[in-house]
Amino acid sequence: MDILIQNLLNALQWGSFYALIALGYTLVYGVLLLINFAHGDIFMVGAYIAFFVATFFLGLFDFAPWMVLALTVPLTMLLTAGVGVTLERIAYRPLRRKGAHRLYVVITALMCGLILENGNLALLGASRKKFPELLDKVVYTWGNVSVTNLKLIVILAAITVFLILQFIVTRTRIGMAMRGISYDKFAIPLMGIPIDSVIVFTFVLGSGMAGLAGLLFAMSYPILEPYMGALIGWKAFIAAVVGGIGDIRGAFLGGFLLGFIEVGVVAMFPSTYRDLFAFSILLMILWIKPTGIFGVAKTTKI
Amino acid sequence: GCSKEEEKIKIGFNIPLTGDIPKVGEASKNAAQMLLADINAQGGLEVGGKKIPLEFIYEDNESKAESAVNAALKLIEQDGVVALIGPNSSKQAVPAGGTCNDNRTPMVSPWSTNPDTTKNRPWVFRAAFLDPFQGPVAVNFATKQFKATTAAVLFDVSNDYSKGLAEIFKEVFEKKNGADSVVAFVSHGTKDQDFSAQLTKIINSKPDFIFVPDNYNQVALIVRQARDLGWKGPFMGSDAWGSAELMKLCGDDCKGQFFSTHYAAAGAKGATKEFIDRYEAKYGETPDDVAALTWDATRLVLQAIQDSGSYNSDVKKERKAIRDALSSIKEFAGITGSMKFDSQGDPIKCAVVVRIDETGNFVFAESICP
Amino acid sequence: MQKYSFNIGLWALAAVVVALSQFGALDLYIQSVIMFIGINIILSSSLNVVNGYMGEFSCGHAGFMCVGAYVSSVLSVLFFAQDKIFGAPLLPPELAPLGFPIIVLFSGLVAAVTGLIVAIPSFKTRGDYLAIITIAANYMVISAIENMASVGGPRGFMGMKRVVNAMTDVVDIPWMMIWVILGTFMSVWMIRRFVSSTYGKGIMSICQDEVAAEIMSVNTNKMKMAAFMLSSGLAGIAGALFAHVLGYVNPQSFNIMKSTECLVMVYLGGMASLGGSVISAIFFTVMLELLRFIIPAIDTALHFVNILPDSYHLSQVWKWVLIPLTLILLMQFRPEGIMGNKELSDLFPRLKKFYKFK
Amino acid sequence: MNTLLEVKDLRVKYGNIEALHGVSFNVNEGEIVTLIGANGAGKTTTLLSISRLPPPEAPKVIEGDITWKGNSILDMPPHKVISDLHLALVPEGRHIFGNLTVEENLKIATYARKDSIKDIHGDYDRVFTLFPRLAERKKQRSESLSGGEQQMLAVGRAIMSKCNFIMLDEPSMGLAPLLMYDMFRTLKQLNKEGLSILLIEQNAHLALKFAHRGYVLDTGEIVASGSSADLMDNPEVKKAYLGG
Amino acid sequence: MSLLSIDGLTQRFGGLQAVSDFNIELEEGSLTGLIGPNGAGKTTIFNLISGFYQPTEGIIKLDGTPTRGLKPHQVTALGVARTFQNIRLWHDMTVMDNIRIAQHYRLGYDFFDAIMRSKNYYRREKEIERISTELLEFMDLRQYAEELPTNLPYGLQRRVEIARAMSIQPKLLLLDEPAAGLNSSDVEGLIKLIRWIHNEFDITILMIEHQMKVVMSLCSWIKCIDFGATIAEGTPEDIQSSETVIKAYLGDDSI
Ligand SMILES: Nc1ncnc2c1ncn2[C@@H]1O[C@H](COP(=O)(O)OP(=O)(O)OP(=O)(O)O)[C@@H](O)[C@H]1O
Ligand SMILES: Nc1ncnc2c1ncn2[C@@H]1O[C@H](COP(=O)(O)OP(=O)(O)OP(=O)(O)O)[C@@H](O)[C@H]1O
Ligand SMILES: [Mg+2]
Ligand SMILES: [Mg+2]
Repeated sequence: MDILIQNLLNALQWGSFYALIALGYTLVYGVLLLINFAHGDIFMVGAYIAFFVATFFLGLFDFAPWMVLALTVPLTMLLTAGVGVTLERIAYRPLRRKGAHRLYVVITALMCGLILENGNLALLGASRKKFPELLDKVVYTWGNVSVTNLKLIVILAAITVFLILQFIVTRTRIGMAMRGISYDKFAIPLMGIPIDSVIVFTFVLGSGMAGLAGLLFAMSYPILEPYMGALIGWKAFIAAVVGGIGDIRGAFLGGFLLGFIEVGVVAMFPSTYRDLFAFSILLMILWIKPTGIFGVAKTTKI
Repeated sequence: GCSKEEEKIKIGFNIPLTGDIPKVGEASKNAAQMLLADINAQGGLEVGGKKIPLEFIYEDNESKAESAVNAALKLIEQDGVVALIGPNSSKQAVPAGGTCNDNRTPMVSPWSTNPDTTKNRPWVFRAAFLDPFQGPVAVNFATKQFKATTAAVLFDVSNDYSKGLAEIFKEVFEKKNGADSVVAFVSHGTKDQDFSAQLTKIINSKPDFIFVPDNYNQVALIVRQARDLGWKGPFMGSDAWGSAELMKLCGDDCKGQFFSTHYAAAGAKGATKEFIDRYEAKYGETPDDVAALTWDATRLVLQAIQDSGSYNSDVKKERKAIRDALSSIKEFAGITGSMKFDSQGDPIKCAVVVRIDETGNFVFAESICP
Repeated sequence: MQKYSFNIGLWALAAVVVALSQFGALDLYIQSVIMFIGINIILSSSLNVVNGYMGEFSCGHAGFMCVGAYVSSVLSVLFFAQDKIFGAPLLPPELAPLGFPIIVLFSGLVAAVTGLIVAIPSFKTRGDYLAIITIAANYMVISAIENMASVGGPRGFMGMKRVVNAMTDVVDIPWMMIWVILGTFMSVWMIRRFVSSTYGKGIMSICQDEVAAEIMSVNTNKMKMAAFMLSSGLAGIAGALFAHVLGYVNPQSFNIMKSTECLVMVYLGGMASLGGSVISAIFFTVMLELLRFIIPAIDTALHFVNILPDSYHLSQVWKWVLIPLTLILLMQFRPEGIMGNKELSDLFPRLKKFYKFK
Repeated sequence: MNTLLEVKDLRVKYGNIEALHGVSFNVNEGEIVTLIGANGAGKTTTLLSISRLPPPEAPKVIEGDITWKGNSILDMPPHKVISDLHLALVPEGRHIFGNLTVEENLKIATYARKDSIKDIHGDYDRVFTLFPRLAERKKQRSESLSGGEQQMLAVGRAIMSKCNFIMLDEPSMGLAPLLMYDMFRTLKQLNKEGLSILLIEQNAHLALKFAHRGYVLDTGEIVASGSSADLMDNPEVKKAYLGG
Repeated sequence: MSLLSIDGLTQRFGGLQAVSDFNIELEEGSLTGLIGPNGAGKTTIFNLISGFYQPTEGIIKLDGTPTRGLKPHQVTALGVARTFQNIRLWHDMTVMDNIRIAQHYRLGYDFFDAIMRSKNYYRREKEIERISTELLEFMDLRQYAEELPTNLPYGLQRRVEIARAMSIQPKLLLLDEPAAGLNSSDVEGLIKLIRWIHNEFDITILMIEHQMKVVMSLCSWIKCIDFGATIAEGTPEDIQSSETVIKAYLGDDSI
C-alpha cells in the first residue's frame, strides 16, 4: 500500500514536468500546427536563466532565499518567453511569410534546438551547473511514504498552469483566435485579428510556461547541463500527441499518463524493459484512439 | 628562402567534445593541453638527445561510433599522427580501436572499460582497469565496511560500462552472500533525471547498501532523491563517481559515501598531488579521473616514443616503433597509480577506495591490488 | 545510346572511385567519407519515399536501420566468422563475397517487415500522430536490442570486420566500397522506378488528397504498406552496410539523433525530390567532415585579426552550432529545400537528352 | 455622394506573374457595385488586394493606389482594414474555421467590434433568421457542415462583423435557389440601412439585377463599366457574360 | 434490371439524421437529377454510394451486388466514379498523371513489375497511356496534358475532374454540383459536355445541382429531397410546378 502511494506521488511529480512541457508544445501546435522541437531546449534555457537569475540575486544582495525565489519566478518566465519570441521572429516567421511547407518550419525548429544546446555548450563549457537551494527542504513522512514540499509545489503548479491555459484557450476571444489560426491562417486577418500578435502571445505563453517548468525542474533536479531538455522534450511531445495534440486537456492528461506509465512499468516490471513497455502502451492507446485521447478526428467533408 | 617545415610529433585525440558526455571530452582536452604546454615549454620532447616539439590535434567524435571511426581515420590519414589517445567511452573506443588496429596506429584509450576494446588488438592499449577487476573490489570492500549481506544495484541500461559493472558486481556479490542477496537490481536510461520509481523499489527491498555504478552527474541526482524518499543507508560507487564536479552537484548528500576508483585526489602525494594542484590552478576545478587517465595515457605514449630511442620521421615506422615500445613497457608510474600491462594491452593496477569526507574531499580509504 | 550516357557516366565514376581506392590513391579517410555518403544517400532517399512522396512525417528511420544492421551483423558473423558467442562459422568464409549480398538483402527484408509496425497504424492515423508512432517504434527497437544479451545488449556487437576480411582474403579489392556503391545505386534506382510508375505515383496522390485517392480507386492501405516497406527495407540495407563499414554496432548509434539527421537530409534536399535527397546527403556528410578542417581555419583567421582573445580557441564544439545555423540560413533562402519538388531534369531540361528520367 | 473606396491603376503580381494590369474603379457610400468577368479575369485578386492580405496567398501590389475616403491604405495591415475601416471580405472558398463550432465562428467575427454585448446579440438573431439552418447547427463543428451551410456561415460572419462595407466573392456559390434569393434580399435590406457592397458573382445576370453599377473585368483590365441597366443592354457584355 | 438500387438508406451522424429512408432505382442509361435545399443530405447520399460512409441502415446495390462493407476503391472498381462539390484534383501532378492514377484499380501489374520494369509493366503502361491520351483528346483537354491543374482556369478544372472520373470507365457517374463556380458561358459548355458524355459513352449519370438551368435541360427525371427524404420526384416540368418544391427549394426570384 505504501509503495503504491509513494509511486503515485512519484508519478504525479514526474508527470507534472511532462505535463508542463507538453502544455507548451500543444499551445504552439494548437496555433501554428508547428511541432516546436526547440521547446525542450527552450525549457533547458529556462532552467539556465533561472540559474543565472538566482545566483545573481544570491550573490549580489543578501536576500533571503524565498525572496530570491519570488524574484526568480517572474524574471525567468519573462526572459524565457523572450527567447521563444526571438526564435519565432528570426527563424519561424520569415519562413511562414514565404509560404514554406510547415514541415520546413518543424525542421528549422529542430535546428534551433540544436543551436541552443550546442551554443550553450560552446559558450558555457561542459561543466554542469548546480542550482542553488532556494527552498528549505521539508520532508513529510508517513510510514514509508515520503514527500517533499517541493514535490507538492510542482504538482500544484502544473495543475494551476493547466487551468489558466485551459481558460485562456477555451473561454477568451484571443483563445478562440488562437484555435482559428491553426485551421485557416488566411481568414484570420479578415476577422480583424492581428495574426502576428496572437502568435507572439502564444509563444510568450508557451515559452513562459517552459521557463517556469525549467525553474521548477532545476529546483527538483538541481543539475543543469546543455542536453537536459532533449530527452524530456521528446517524451513530452509524445505525451502531448497521445493526449491529442493541440488540446490543452490532452497535453495535461498525456503528461501525467506518461509519468504514470513510466513509473508504473518500473515499479511492476523489470526496469530494463521500461522504454519497450511504456512505448508499447502508448502505441496501444493510439491504436484504440488514433487521434489521441482528446483529439478530434478531422472530419473530411467531401 | 626555402624553409623546411619544423619537425613535430603529432598525437591525435579522438574525444567527445559534443554529444552525450561533453564534460569527458573537455576534461581530456584540459589535461592534454596542460601536458602539451609543459613539454613544449621545455622545447619539446627529448628523444634520443634531440628536443622535438609536440602537436596535439583534437577531433570531436560527437559521442557517436561512426564519427569516432571517421575522426580516427582523419587523424591517421590526413594528419599523419603517430598515435591516438581516446576515444573514452567504449561505444566509440571499440570501433575506433578496430580502425587503429587495422591501420597499424597505436591507440591508447584512457577510460574505456569494455574488454573488446583491446582484445586481440596488438595496437590498442588502455590506461583504465577493467570491470572484472573493479567489481570484486567494490564487493569486498562493501561487505567488510558495511557488514552487508544484502545489496541493491541501480545502473544505466544503455551505458555498457554501467551495465557491465552492475552485472559483475551482482555475480560476485551473490557468490559471496548467497543467491538473491542482491535484493534489487534496477536500471534507468542514460539521460533520465527522475529515479524515484527505481529508488522506491530499492528502498522497499531494504538492502544494506546501494551500489551505484553510474556517472557522477546521475549519482548526484540519485543520492538526493534517495534521501528525499527516506533512505538513510550508505551508497557504494565506482570510478565514474570520481569527478571534481561530484561534490559541487551533490553537496552534503554525498558526504560519507565510498567509491572505488583509480586515484584519490585528496591526500595524494608526489606527482599526483602536483598534477592536481596545477590542474586546479589552471582550470579552477579538481581534475576528475578522465583527466588523470588522459594524462597517464598521453604520458604512456610519450614514454614509448622516448623508449624507442629515436624519432623516425617516417610515420609508419614511428608508429611501429611506438607500438613495440608500448607493448614492452613493463611498469609505468602514472598519477593514477603504477601499472603493468598484460598481453592484451590492459593495465594491471591497484584500485583505491575513497571516502568522501565531511569537507567534501576524496580521502584515501583503502588500496586494493590484484 | 546517348540516352544512357548519364548512367554510363555514373558507373564510370563508380569504377574510378573503386580503382582509386584499390590502388591507394584515395586514403582511407576519404574512402570512409565516401562510404558514409553512400549510406546517407540510401537513408535520405528512402525516407523521402515516405516523408516526401507520401507526405507522412516519419521520425524513426534509424529504428529500421538498426534492425537491418543487427540482422545482417548477426547473420554474417554466424555464417562467415569465428565468434565467441556463435562459435565457428557455419559456412566456409570463402563464400563470404557471395553470401554477403544475400545477407544484406535479407536484412533489408526483415527491416521491411518491421516497417509494418508503422505501416499498419498508418491506415488509421496520419500526420503528427504517425510521427510519434515512428518515434516510439525507434525507441522500442533500441530498447529491445539493449535487452538482448546474446547480441551484446548495450555493449554492442562486433565481428563484422572478420567477415570483411574473409572477403578480402578471397580477392583483395575494396569490398565494402563496392557494396556501398552497389547498394546506393540499387536504392536510388529502385526508388526512381517506383515513383515514376503509375503504380508508385499512387503514393503521391495519397499525399495530395487521400480522400480523392481512395475514391479514385487507389488502394490507399496497400500503397501505404508498399511505401513504408520499401522505405524501411532500404533503411535496413543502409544499416547493414553501415554495420559492416564500421565493423561494430551499438544500439545507441541508431537513436533519435540519427533519425533526425535523416529528416534533415530529406527536407534540406526537398520533399519528393530524389535528386534533392542525393545532393543533400552528399552536402550534409561532406559539410560535417569539412568542418573538421574549417573550424581550425576560422580559429586561426580570427586570431590573426585579433578578434578572439589569445586564451580562447574555437573548438570542434562549434561544429554543431555552425551546422544547424547553415541549414537554417539555407532554408530561409530556399524554403522548399535545395531542389523543391523538382528533379535535376526539370531544372536543366537539356539533361533529358542524356538520360531518360523515367 | 462620398467615394468610399477608390482603386487607381492597380497592378499586382503573384510572384512573377502579373494578374492585374492597371485596374481602376470606385465605390461610393451606400452603393452596390459588382465586378463581373470570366474565370481567371482577376476579380478575386482585386478583392484580396483591397483587403491588404499578405503574400503568399494574396498578390503583391506593384503599382497604383487603393484609397479609403481619400487616404491610401496600401500600408495598412489587414486586420486594421477590418477593425478600423470596417471593411469586410467574404472570401472565395468560404474559409470558415472548421475546428470551431458554428457559434464560435460567428463570435470570432466580432473580435474587432467594440460595441455592447446586446448589439452583438441582436446581430446573432439577424443571422439566424436569415439562415435558420445555422441556428439548428449552432454547436456543430463547422467542418462537417454541408457546402451550402458553410457558405451561409461565411456570409453570416460578414454580417456579424458589422462592417459598413462588405466585399462578397461569389456568395451564392453552392446555395440553393430559395436561400440565394433570401440572401440577396437581406443584403439589399442591409444596403438600404447604409451598407455599401462590392459584389463578385458568376451569374452576371443576377449580379447586375442586384447592383446599382458594374464593372467588367477581362484578363486583368476593366473593359466596360456603367450602371447595371446600361451594362445589361451592352451587346458585348450580353454576348460574353449573359449567355447570349 | 436497374443499375443502382437503393432501399431504405439512412445515415445518422450522432443525433443528426442526414439521410432518412431514401430510395432510388436508376435504370441503365438514365440521367437523373438530385436537388434539395442546403444540408438536405445530397452529398451524403453520394458519399454513401461511393462507399466513403457505411450506411447506418439500408441497402445499396450496384448491378445487383450489395456494396456494404466495401472500401471506396473497391466500389469504384465496380464502376462508380464521381466528382466532388469542391474540386479535389491532385494539384501537384500533371493533368495526365491525374487521369492515369485514377486507373489504379486496373493497372494490371504490381510492385515488382514496377521495380523490375517487366514486359508486363511496359505493356500495361502503354495501354494506360493510350487510353488516357484518347480520353483527353475526347474531352478537348489534350493540350493541357502536361499542365498542373492549379494553373488552369476554374472551368477547365471542372472538366479535368470529369475526365478523371471518366478514366475509371464507370457505369455510373456521380456529379456533385458540377456547375458551381462556373460563369454563364462555361455553364453552357458544361451542359453540352455532360449531354455528350451521356450519349457517347452510354453511361448512367446521377447529378446534384443547384442551377436550375442545368438540371432542367439535362435530366429526364428529378428527385427532390429535404431532411434526407424524398419530398417530390418527376420530370423537370412536374418539379418546376410542384408546390412543395417551390416552397422548400426554389423560392421566388424577386430581389
Ligand atoms: N496564388 C496565386 N498564384 C499565382 N497565380 C494566381 C494565384 N491566384 C490567382 N492567380 C492567377 O491570377 C489570375 C486572376 O485570378 P483570380 O482568382 O483573381 O480570378 P477570378 O476572376 O477571381 O476567377 P474565378 O472566377 O475563377 O474566381 C488568374 O490567371 C490566376 O491563374
Ligand atoms: N461527417 C458529418 N458529421 C456530422 N454532420 C454531418 C457530416 N456530414 C454531413 N453532416 C450534416 O448532414 C447534413 C447533410 O449534409 P450534405 O453535405 O449531405 O448536404 P447537401 O445536401 O449536400 O447540401 P449542400 O447542397 O449544401 O451541399 C448537413 O446538415 C451536415 O451538417
Ligand atoms: Mg475568384
Ligand atoms: Mg453537397
